[in-house]
Amino acid sequence: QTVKIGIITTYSGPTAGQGDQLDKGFKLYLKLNGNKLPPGVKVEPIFRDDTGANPDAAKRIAQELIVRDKVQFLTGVVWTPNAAAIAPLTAEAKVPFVIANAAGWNIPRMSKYVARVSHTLPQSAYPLGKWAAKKFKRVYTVVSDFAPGQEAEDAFIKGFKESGGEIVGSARVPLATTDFIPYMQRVKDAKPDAIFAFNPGGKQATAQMKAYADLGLKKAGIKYIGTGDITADEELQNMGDAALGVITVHHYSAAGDRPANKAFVAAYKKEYGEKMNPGYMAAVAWDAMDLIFHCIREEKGKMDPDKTMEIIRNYKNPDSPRGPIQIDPETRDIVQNEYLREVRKVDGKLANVELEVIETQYKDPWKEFNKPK
Amino acid sequence: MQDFLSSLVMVAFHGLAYGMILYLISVGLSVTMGLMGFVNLAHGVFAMAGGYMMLSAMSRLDVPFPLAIVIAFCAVALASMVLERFLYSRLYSAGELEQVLFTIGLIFMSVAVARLVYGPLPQPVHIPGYLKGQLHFLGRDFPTYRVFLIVFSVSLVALLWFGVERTRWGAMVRATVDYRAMAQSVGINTSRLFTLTFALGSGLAALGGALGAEIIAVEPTYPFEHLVFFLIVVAVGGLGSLRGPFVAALLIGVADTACKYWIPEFGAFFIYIATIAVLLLRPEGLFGKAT
Amino acid sequence: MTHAGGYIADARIRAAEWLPWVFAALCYFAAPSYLTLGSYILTMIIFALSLDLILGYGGIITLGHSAYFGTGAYVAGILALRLTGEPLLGLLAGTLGAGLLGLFTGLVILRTRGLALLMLTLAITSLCYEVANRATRLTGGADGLGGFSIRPILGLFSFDMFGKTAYLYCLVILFASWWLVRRLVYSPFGASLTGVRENNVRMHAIGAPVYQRRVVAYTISAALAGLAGALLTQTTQFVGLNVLGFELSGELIVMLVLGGVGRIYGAFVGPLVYLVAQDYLAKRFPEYWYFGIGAMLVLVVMFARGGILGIIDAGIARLRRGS
Amino acid sequence: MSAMSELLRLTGVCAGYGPTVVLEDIEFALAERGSLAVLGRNGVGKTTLLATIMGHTTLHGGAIEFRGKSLARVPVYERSKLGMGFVPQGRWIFPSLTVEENLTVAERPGPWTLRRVYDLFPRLAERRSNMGNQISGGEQQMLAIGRALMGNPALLLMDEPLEGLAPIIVDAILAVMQRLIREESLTVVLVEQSARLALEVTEQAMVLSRGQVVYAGPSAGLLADPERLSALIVAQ
Amino acid sequence: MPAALETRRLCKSFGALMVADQISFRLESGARHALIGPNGAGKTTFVNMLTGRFSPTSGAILLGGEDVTALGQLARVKRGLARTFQINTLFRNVSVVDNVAFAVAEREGVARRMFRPAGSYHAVVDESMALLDTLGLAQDARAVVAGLPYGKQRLVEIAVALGLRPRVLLLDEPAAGVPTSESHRILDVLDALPKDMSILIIEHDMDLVFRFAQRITVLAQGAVFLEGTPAEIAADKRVREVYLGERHV
Ligand SMILES: Nc1ncnc2c1ncn2[C@@H]1O[C@H](COP(=O)(O)OP(=O)(O)OP(=O)(O)O)[C@@H](O)[C@H]1O
Ligand SMILES: Nc1ncnc2c1ncn2[C@@H]1O[C@H](COP(=O)(O)OP(=O)(O)OP(=O)(O)O)[C@@H](O)[C@H]1O
Ligand SMILES: [Mg+2]
Ligand SMILES: [Mg+2]
Repeated sequence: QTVKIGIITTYSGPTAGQGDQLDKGFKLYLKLNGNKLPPGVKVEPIFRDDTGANPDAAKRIAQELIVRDKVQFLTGVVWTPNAAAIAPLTAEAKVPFVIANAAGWNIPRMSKYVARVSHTLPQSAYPLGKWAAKKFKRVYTVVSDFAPGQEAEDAFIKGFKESGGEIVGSARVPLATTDFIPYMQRVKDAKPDAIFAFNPGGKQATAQMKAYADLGLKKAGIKYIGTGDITADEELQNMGDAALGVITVHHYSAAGDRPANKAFVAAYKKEYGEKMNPGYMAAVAWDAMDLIFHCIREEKGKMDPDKTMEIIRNYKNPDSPRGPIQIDPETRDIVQNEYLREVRKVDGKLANVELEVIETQYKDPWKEFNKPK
Repeated sequence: MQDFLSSLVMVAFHGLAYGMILYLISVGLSVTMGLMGFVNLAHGVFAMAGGYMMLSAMSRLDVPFPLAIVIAFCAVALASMVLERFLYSRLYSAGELEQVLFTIGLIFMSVAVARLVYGPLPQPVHIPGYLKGQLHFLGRDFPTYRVFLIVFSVSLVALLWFGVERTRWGAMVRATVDYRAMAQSVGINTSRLFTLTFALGSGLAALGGALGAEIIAVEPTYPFEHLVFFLIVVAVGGLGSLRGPFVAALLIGVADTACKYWIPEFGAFFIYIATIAVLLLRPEGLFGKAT
Repeated sequence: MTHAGGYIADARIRAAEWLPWVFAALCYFAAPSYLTLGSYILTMIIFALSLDLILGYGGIITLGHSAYFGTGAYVAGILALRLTGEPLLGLLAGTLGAGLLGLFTGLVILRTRGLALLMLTLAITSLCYEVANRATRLTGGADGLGGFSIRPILGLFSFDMFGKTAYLYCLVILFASWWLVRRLVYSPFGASLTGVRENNVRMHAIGAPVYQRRVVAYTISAALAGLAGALLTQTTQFVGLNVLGFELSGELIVMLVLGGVGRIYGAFVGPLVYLVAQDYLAKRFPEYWYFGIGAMLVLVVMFARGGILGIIDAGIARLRRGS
Repeated sequence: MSAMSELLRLTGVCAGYGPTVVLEDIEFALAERGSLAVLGRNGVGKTTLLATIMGHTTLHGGAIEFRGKSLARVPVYERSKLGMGFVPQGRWIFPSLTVEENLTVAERPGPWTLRRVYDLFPRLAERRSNMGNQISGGEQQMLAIGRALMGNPALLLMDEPLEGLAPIIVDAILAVMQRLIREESLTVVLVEQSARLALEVTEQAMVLSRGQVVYAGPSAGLLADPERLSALIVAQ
Repeated sequence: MPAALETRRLCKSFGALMVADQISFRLESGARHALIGPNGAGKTTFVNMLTGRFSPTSGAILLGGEDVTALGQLARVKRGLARTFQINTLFRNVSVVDNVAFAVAEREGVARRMFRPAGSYHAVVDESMALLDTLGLAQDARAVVAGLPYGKQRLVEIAVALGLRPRVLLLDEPAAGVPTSESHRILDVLDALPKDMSILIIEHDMDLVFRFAQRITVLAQGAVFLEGTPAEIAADKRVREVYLGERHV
């Protein structure tokens, strides 16, 4: 009995770094747990490259995986538009689709066969907004100008304003920007108490952090806060000391001191090198694969899509690297803890140290606000 | 008013610094594409190589920053000579479409190689302590590294101007592009001239890639991602001129910064609208020669 | 086998020209699980044909043809989402929309040539991209535009998951496009495009309205690109921002030049070879397939001028000389 | 003709473009201070002959010697440095260089300087900062000749250098040419459409037909026998 | 009767350089007129203004009595004005017959047609072939222009202009690059042109000029220096000084 898993991530193009995180998480899981299956059941992963935010390619690949390779699972997908293009297909073909990143809040609604183990942006930005209102009066928001940025901005502002904060300005930065200086200068001139940032991580995160430092915003007493993307673990070491003291809310940190996470990080470093830190996407990919394996074990390798979805809807893992997680049976979206973190030095290296659990077993708030009529 | 003035100063400064980075990286392209007439879309490959060379030299060999820059320049210039001899030189007489195909092929290959060697993530840059922090003058803070970039680029443009535009060398390259056979007939060793010129262009790209690494992250897809900007600088500046790209980079840098600062909603549109406007009014670019 | 028009060219369809169609039909039966890739290739062939018209015959180098492809794609998508999922209407709307954009932009930019024109096309695409990114309400922005369905073609053939209908649909549209482009190339208009490409100064001197010819050609080409875009929307039932990206334009040029420029069938061979190679390599080496594609391009340029068809020509010529 | 003063010798030269052979078995020798007129109808290979001496074509057989040294492996630019100057048919003025740059780019030390070229062609001095393609056809021709002179050649290869020039300029150039041959030991190979003109100013003449030499001998002989001349040239 | 072509006080300068200085000139209909003058006198520039390639700084151009100064090249061609170029300006990678057919097709207004194959416009093809035949180029009709010897290319240059069936033909050094022994071919061609076609020829080949022209205008430094019959020009001392030199004509 062989169960085929179609894995679609981004291996080439400017966002290959993010696909790489997913890839590493998947492969690590497969390497360590690939044999923990009922006797006679094997798993065959098929890795495919969608080259970035390229929905038609993603859809084509998914279609081929379904039609030609006859996969029983689809997973991966960094990009929301790619996931959105694939989702209708999964309904038609009845192939469970476990999203390991694409965070557009609306995706799971598109098909009954979609479940998501990653996150949505409101899930971290909204509680951060509520928290920030307790600490700061005036906040400036700077987000990347694409859908996730807009979602993060909306959610943060909603949370922040509801709790009495004042937004002194908002800027949206084109996605291709390498130089954040003009935007950060604007922030500096507005003299807010804090700046809320969202960017797609990677070099954008570093560039914004550098601009924050170079312009002396920190010296001017402007606090830097945001979703976990701005201090993603895989990129954090590139940012230098400028990042110290940055506050973020997110569902995963490589510095988390849960035993499950320690084991995960240790395994990751062993596999990919001492210098490598798993980012949140690697952790999610790990969980996604765990979920799939869970299903395979439950069904003993004889996969039935509807049964699989049933299992997925009731999936709970008290011991994921990011703490306890579960799938919300109603929305098929993730329920997880959100942590308040601060960048500090641990053993001479920068780390997102978890300060507190800001929300426990937290659902995506946005679906609550936008309930289908 | 005070506020406005001080933001004016900051916009001018940051715009200048940003423009200088654009210039540093693009000036090499105005040598290979502008002077030599080779549609070298793979220009970014040499810039990327320069960045990687510098970073490797610093992190693996513990070479100090200035030396690492020199190494990057020399290594890339040398490597590009080999490439020129074996590959590029065969395509001077080919059509521009063939050159496009070839250089895109080169980009593809180099992207894969860079990924294999350095992985998909951007490389961390550690500039030396004396270039970190801020310089304080005019009652304002100016990031030291950007001040350094400005000074460096201005010296470079002066050097290039006297070294290239004012000597017979530039004329010889242009003559070779016009009529290669005739250029040889007046005693120009065209293949050696082109090899050296190409090496200079690539070396300059490497210099730009290395010095700009702090601001424009070095990663495998670098040659693709910034191509549009290099092309814009060269086209707006005007082919065949070395001052053109300088002025163009400067204008683009300052105007782009100003636009992002004052009307951030249009941040993404500005550069394209400006390009369209300039090229409609002056198709040959700001400093290009009308033909 | 070049297809240059002109007044002494033989415009009759040669036997070999039926080969692609036979091949395409064979593929339908021989490789049923590759039909989605097949549809995509057919779509890109239409797109490449549209580029060949202005690049190969008109001598206009553009890095911005995706502006029209993308416009066609979005028009078809928005139409399907808001008004009707009728496919032929969608194709028509996409074609017209892109043609109009082609006309307006062409009127503005075609007064220039060379690098300036290249950069103008590039800037226009980038602008369109940013506009689409911003106009979230209409286009869905970076999340893409989905959630629409396309009605059965002529009310008879509905799109299936295996891509059978889509493949045949694309094939029929490609056939129509090919026929059109071929007529155009061999027509006096096509000949005069050659004249514009060959010698602009002389063309003016014989009283040809050069600018007007270029605009007309550009508009037709843009409309054809829009048709391809609309086709992509309908066969994938989703539109992403990447259809407007300059990367797509670049890839298109690569495909066309790889096949061979200014010879109609270069637009067939190029996308086929490029996309099949990409599909194969990306499967084998998801991280490094770029290298293989790059090496292929470099080798083709090194060993022949005129792309793959140029190599074939050279080979045939050698055989003839040998015998 | 002593071997000492021999400047150029072609023996059994076959040459052409790529695989196609245009010239067959060309033989001639030219002494220092010599002058040779090359005549023939359109397309017989006159241009190809000059291009072959300069090194622009593919040499399929035979030998070219310059000052007794074989040129077989000498690249074009070295030939220029050895003392060969070239005025190509069609002028090949560098359009992206100014008039003055067109001259200086070819400059090599010797009696010919920018000054002297400007003295010879005052029009060029007036147009010194025009681009190469912004001057009249005749001015381009002057520039092509001036450019060749700037290299201070010992052997001047001129392919229809008088085309498009006003008669008075033609006279001036021919006079200068003859003076140079006499006084500065220049050697000239001249391709010229007007056979009479060419024969008047040269010592030797050669008539080509379909890539082969059909006449080689003193110019005066042909000049005196117009009948024979037209028979030679028209014969194809 | 209005002149076929006339200019009134035509001026043109490139920057500080005055290339046309108040040129008032008449080309009578059916005339065989030559324009000569030193290199750089402004002859080509004058032709370029007549055809509309350059616009004059001031002055007026009249074609058959109609002021065409403000019209573009296209409109002037439509009114029967055609030219050849001093330096070959042909469709080099195209067959000889296509070179001519492009012009014929433009004249006939078929060049914008998009559906029928070009080859099916037999009138265009036949006319082009016939034209080539009269110029002795019939054998080369299918050859690509770039492969022809220069002299033949000069003839193609003329053929393309004739393909427009002009009423006024401007020839810029048609014999340049053609051996003297063969320039009679060009002369024959010109002689055979319809008598009502008005022709202005620029040439430095004095044999040709004096055999062909009925009137000659001498241009020097952008201004009309002298105009007269060939005999008058040949006899004029100043013309010898600035242009002809001591050559016998
Ligand atoms: N680049 C080339 N490639 C191939 N064949 C050529 C090339 N140039 C010229 N030929 C051919 O070589 C032959 C000789 O041409 P060449 O130009 O030497 O003649 P020519 O005597 O100089 O004629 P003209 O009087 O027209 O200048 C001609 O048949 C011509 O078609
Ligand atoms: N684009 C230009 N810019 C500046 N000067 C120019 C330009 N074109 C031509 N000239 C100058 O204008 C003058 C007239 O040129 P034109 O070509 O009309 O001369 P011409 O009488 O045809 O000479 P020729 O007999 O040599 O062909 C020349 O001196 C030339 O240098
Ligand atoms: Mg010749
Ligand atoms: Mg002239």
